[in-house]
Amino acid sequence: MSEIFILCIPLMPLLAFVVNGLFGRWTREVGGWIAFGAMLISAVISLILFVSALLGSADLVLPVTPPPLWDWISVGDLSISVGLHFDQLTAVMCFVITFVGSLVFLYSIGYMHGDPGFARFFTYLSLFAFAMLILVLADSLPLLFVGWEGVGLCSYLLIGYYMDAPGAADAGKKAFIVNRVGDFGFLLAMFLIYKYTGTLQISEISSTAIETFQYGGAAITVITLLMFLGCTGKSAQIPLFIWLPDAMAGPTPVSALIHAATMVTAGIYLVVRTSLLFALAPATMTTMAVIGALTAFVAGTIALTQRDIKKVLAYSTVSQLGYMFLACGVGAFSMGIFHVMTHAFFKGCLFLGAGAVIHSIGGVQDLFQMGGLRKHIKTTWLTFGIACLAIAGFPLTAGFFSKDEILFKTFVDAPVLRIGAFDLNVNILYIIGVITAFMTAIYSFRAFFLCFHGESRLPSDVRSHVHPPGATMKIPLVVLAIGSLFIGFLNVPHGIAQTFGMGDSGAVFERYLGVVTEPAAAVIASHRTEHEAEVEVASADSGHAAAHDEHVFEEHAAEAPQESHQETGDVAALATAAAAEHGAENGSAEEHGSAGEHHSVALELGLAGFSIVLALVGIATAAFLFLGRWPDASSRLGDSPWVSPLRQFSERAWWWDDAYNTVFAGGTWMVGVVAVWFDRYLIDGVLHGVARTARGGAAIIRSLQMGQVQAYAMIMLIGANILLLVILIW
Amino acid sequence: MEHLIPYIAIGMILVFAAGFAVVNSLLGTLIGPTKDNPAKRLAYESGMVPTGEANVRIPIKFYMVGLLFLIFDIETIFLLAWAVVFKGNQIDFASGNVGFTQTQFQHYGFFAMAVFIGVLMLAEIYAWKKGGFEWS
Amino acid sequence: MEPNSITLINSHDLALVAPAIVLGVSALIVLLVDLFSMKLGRSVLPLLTLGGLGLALIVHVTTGYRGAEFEIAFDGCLRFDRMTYIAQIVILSLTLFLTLVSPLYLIRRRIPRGEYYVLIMFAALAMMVLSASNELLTLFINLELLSFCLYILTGIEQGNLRSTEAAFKYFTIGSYAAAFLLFGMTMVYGATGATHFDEIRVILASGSLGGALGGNSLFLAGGFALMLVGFGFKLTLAPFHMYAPDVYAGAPTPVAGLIATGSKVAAVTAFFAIFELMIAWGDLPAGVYYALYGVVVLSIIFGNLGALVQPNIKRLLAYSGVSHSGYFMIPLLAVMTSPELMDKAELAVTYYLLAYGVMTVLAFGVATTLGPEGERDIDRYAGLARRSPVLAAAMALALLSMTGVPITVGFVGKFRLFAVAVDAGLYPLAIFALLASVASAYYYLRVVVKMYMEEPPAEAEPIPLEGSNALALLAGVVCIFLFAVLPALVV
Amino acid sequence: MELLFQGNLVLSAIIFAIGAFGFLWKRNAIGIFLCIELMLNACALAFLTLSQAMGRPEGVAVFIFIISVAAAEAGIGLALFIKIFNEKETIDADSLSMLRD
Repeated sequence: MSEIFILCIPLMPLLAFVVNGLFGRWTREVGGWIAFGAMLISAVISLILFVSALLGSADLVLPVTPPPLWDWISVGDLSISVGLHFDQLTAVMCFVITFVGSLVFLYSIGYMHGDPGFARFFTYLSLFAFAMLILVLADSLPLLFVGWEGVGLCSYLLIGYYMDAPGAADAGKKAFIVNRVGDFGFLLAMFLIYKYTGTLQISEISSTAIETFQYGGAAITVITLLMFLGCTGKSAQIPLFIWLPDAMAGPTPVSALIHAATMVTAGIYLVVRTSLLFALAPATMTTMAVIGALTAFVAGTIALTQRDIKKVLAYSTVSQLGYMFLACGVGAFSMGIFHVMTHAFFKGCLFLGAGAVIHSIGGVQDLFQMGGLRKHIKTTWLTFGIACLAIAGFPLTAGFFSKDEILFKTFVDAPVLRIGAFDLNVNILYIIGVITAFMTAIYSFRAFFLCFHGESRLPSDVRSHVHPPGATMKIPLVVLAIGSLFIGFLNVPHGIAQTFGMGDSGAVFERYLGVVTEPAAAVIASHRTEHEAEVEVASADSGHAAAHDEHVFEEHAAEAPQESHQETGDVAALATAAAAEHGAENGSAEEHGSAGEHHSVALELGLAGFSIVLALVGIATAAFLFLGRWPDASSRLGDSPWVSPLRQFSERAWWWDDAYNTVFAGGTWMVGVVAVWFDRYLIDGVLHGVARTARGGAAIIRSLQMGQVQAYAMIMLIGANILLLVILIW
Repeated sequence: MEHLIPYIAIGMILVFAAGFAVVNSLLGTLIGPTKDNPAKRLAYESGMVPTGEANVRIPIKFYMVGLLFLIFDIETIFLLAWAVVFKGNQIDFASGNVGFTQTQFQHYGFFAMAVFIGVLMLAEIYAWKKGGFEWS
Repeated sequence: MEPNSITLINSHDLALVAPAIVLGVSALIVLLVDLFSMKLGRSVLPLLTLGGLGLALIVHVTTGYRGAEFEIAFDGCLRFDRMTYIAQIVILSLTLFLTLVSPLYLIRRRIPRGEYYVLIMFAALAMMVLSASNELLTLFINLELLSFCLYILTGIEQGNLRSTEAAFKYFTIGSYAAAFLLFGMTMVYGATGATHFDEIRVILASGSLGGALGGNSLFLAGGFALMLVGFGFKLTLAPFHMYAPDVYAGAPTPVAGLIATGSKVAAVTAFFAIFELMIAWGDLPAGVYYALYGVVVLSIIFGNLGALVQPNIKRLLAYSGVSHSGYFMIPLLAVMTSPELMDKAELAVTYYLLAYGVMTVLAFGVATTLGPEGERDIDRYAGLARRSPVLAAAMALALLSMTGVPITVGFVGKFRLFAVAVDAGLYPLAIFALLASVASAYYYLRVVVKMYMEEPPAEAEPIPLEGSNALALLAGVVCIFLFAVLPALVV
Repeated sequence: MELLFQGNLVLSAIIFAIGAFGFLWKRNAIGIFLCIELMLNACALAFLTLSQAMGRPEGVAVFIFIISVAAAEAGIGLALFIKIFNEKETIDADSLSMLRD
């Protein structure tokens, strides 16, 4: 029975797509309701399935795999069928996609009201939902890739939706092409996986992976790095994150659904779906963690100085995606997905709120032209504020639970980074994560205060015409805000749960998703403890450098006088013992648990407290900078480049710029500038360099095309002679 | 070397022809008087004064006819090859190596050539209807 | 040949070439109708052509190849296998498609319709037989028949200098390349003493070349090289592709479509037979592999770079065809390194024949339907989505398929081509081809962006769509999806 | 015979080369076309020679077809040149370079 329901989930948006695509000319505004209705049905089904999966209902035995629909590609021993696979991970993703999706659809009915391309918009949106659901439901990599490219295509179509907007078409194209670079990695990884395992069914890959690939071997490292390249494209990580901020040219509901809640998380989904492969490649895991942390940090600094409210949110999304990859990189796959879920709620709410703001003030997106909107749009103010609290990690909101847990896992499990010969013993990833968390609080509340508080800096003609959003726009905001407040309780960390008398009822989500991530976690755990023990041994036996090879390790284990109790060779026992010893030596953490099962409550509480303090300080900083009354700074107007277009506004608008120049003159501001510079000149520069080379080549090729027959014949003859020479000489 | 015997005659003719031409022109230049005058340099020494350029443009009509001639002419090469084997006299029908009789072979040959000629006829009709044979 | 196996003609052979006979007869009928009928008859011509092509297709599907490994006809001159069978269906369908979209174009451009349809059918006939050729002479004659039809079709437009120039270029370069091909055949004949592929294959496999030139294997290798040059022309492989952009740009659009698709499909099939000969030869010089490798890489580079900044849509499609030809050859390289992949490579190439044919012909079909506007600069496509959503959608789909976006035939096709390369361990080539196809998104998307995200020119009006054109385009669109979702329908 | 065989092949190769290079140098369309004919006929000669040398009949058949193909090619070529001349008043190959990048 559940199989039919599962088939219905992607089928409903497809139906809406077909109806709107074929009859869009006649359905018009009704088309939006059709699309919403279809999405709502999917959402209800997904919600029921998710909840029953979460509660472990006996009626639902996961994973559910409906019989394959048909054979898609079958050549020789390669046989790919179109089949779906529904397990705990899929249930979460389906729930997020359909739930947030239906809210965004509802919101769009109000937002897009009166737009000439109304039906077209909902056609694309339904197609997107379908492709995204295929992506998460696919049971084979090629089918997943179909969804993967499908969402990219829809994203491209929707970014370029406003034909008249300057740069919309370019932004769309940029997004598509950058994503193609990522797809290249994904495709190549797929070919290699097929080459090594002989199958492309995800379940079969996972079941054969451990026998096929050697832990840390070159093959698996290359495969996972290529897959990760695909993920950096889709999920906007360094070095391919440049498309996402530009993608904000699309309509705001699109930004909320595609560029915040769902599509950009496809990369994390892929990593978690193939987590076993990643677990087998420690080098990739480290790369992923480092890239994730760096992206989180860089995007966070850029978000601090952006003026466009959607750009702030876009960079914030990039930053939060970085957290998710950081989580995956340190082996906390379920926490990555949990952050996907909470992020979908609060970032969706932020984007929709920003959309409501933009909608109500007639298209203004510049934060410096807003201010004081609290009085006009109360609901939006409230929901936006709640979402800001969530993203900043205010205690007991969704963001607090997910981000704090990621930071905790990073603190405990972060890989030791090696630079050259020596290890970085400082947990640099955790430090970066914490700094980013602090910045998150600042930039989100900066946007919040600039937008809703203080004096109104709106143009006078707009100020009198602020129209609050309608019911279709308010309901999604409220629902998402409620979600942002409470969804975090799905995964109360153990320590907190125990402290507050909830016993073992904490970490519900982690246990729920554990079924999917278990194999990967097991691999990581066994090898991590092995490695730690090995390091111990190596340090004990000071004559030897750190040994990597298992055999070497065993020799050392036998030799080392302190480790005499490990002669059994049982890796597990060895691991635990070594871990315990390691923990004791460190002193700071009493038990350095491998799978994070028995960590210290005190440590967890301490870190949580630290996070809370950081969030509060961040909010306070934002309030101090952007909420307070500052002396008139008109004398310092002079040199800022954006003065002239803002001249018609009141003098008070200027000291935001001043604040920047004084407060951020030092570190952060510089970092932000450097990051923007990096983005603009280095990344774009590389791209442009490639483009220039290509254009140069094209010019040469075109100059060969002189139009004269004999020139062509000459080239042919030369070619023929070279061909003959090559063949005859070789 | 005996394969070359048939070619000896050809070789002799070649040598003889070349020798004849060379000897005669040599004789002419050696024996004849060499008095040069402008009239001798004209294209025609018959007294007609040439007019216009040497590169006379041949009207397109000539090309058209030439083309049609070329194409239809070349098809006779197939007729020739066909005619040589048409009767089937070279084939040993009695040996049992072939799955047909001489009559069948001839009928088949006739039919095949009829198709060939028929298609050629159509082409000719086409050229005719399109005015390819009209001189104007 | 065994004794008793000599027969004059039999129903088995005739059944296999029945579609070609149907095509030939209907071409002659069209010719006569055009000659002897007055005004009334002219409008019947397309219908007659469609009827002939349709009948040939029906005959082909019903009486043709019956799923055996292969069938031989006419004393081994023709060989029908799975690849030929599908290539012939593709050829007939492509011709049918182009016939459907061209009537209005012909009237607008004042192209003599009788000759046009007759030549189109003869070209289709030549392609059909070419793709089944199993003997050097048969291959050469049909290649030349095909070329002649296309030469005339290219220059069929009266008083259009571009068309005439294109025909001139096509004719001279084509004949030049044909001479190379023929000279290559000479060497192969001289080395092996046979013209039937089946015989040649046996001789090559035996290791002792029996011919007058058999003493020195360089002649055979050189022969294959020169044949590669000749086919390089037909397949627009770099550096033998130079004529393609000019010819496509000058030729009437449906003719350019036929040159780009049908003739390439037939030539790939024929070349595959030659290729099977090559790899049957145990002492094949390694140079052949490197030469082919170089040609493939060069084609992909030239095709993609040439298309990068190309303002003319037909030239863009020509360059894109060059890179696709490069992709076509990738499985052949894979087979050369690991012969056990032969079956897979054949399937991949066969599928790509269909994929390439469908998506390219669809693009040309849209350009034909647009008429004079469709064959110039890409700028003319600005805002096409507003003027004619159907045309824009079809064009966008064709281009996205060429880019290799999933659920289009282009994706499945490239996927299978590259999978063979990876299977054979040709990682650098696979990576290079993948990168190139990633980069190709840039110039294909340029057109899509123009159509969907820019305003149409001020004076532009909505474009009416003829019934037959709409039907053909719809069929093309359906094919792009259908064969991507259910590739099992093909192979 | 051996001498004749090798000589003929060398001759055909030379003729082919003359055609192939002549194609590049000739400016007049008819000249270009003649070079193509040279190349084709070189092939025909080689086929005949090989056929004789090996005592196999295929070469002769190929020869006949090459002749007729060459004739057909001549037909098309000349018709095309007439068309070019009618439209352009010249058949200089260099003047036909309107289609280019």
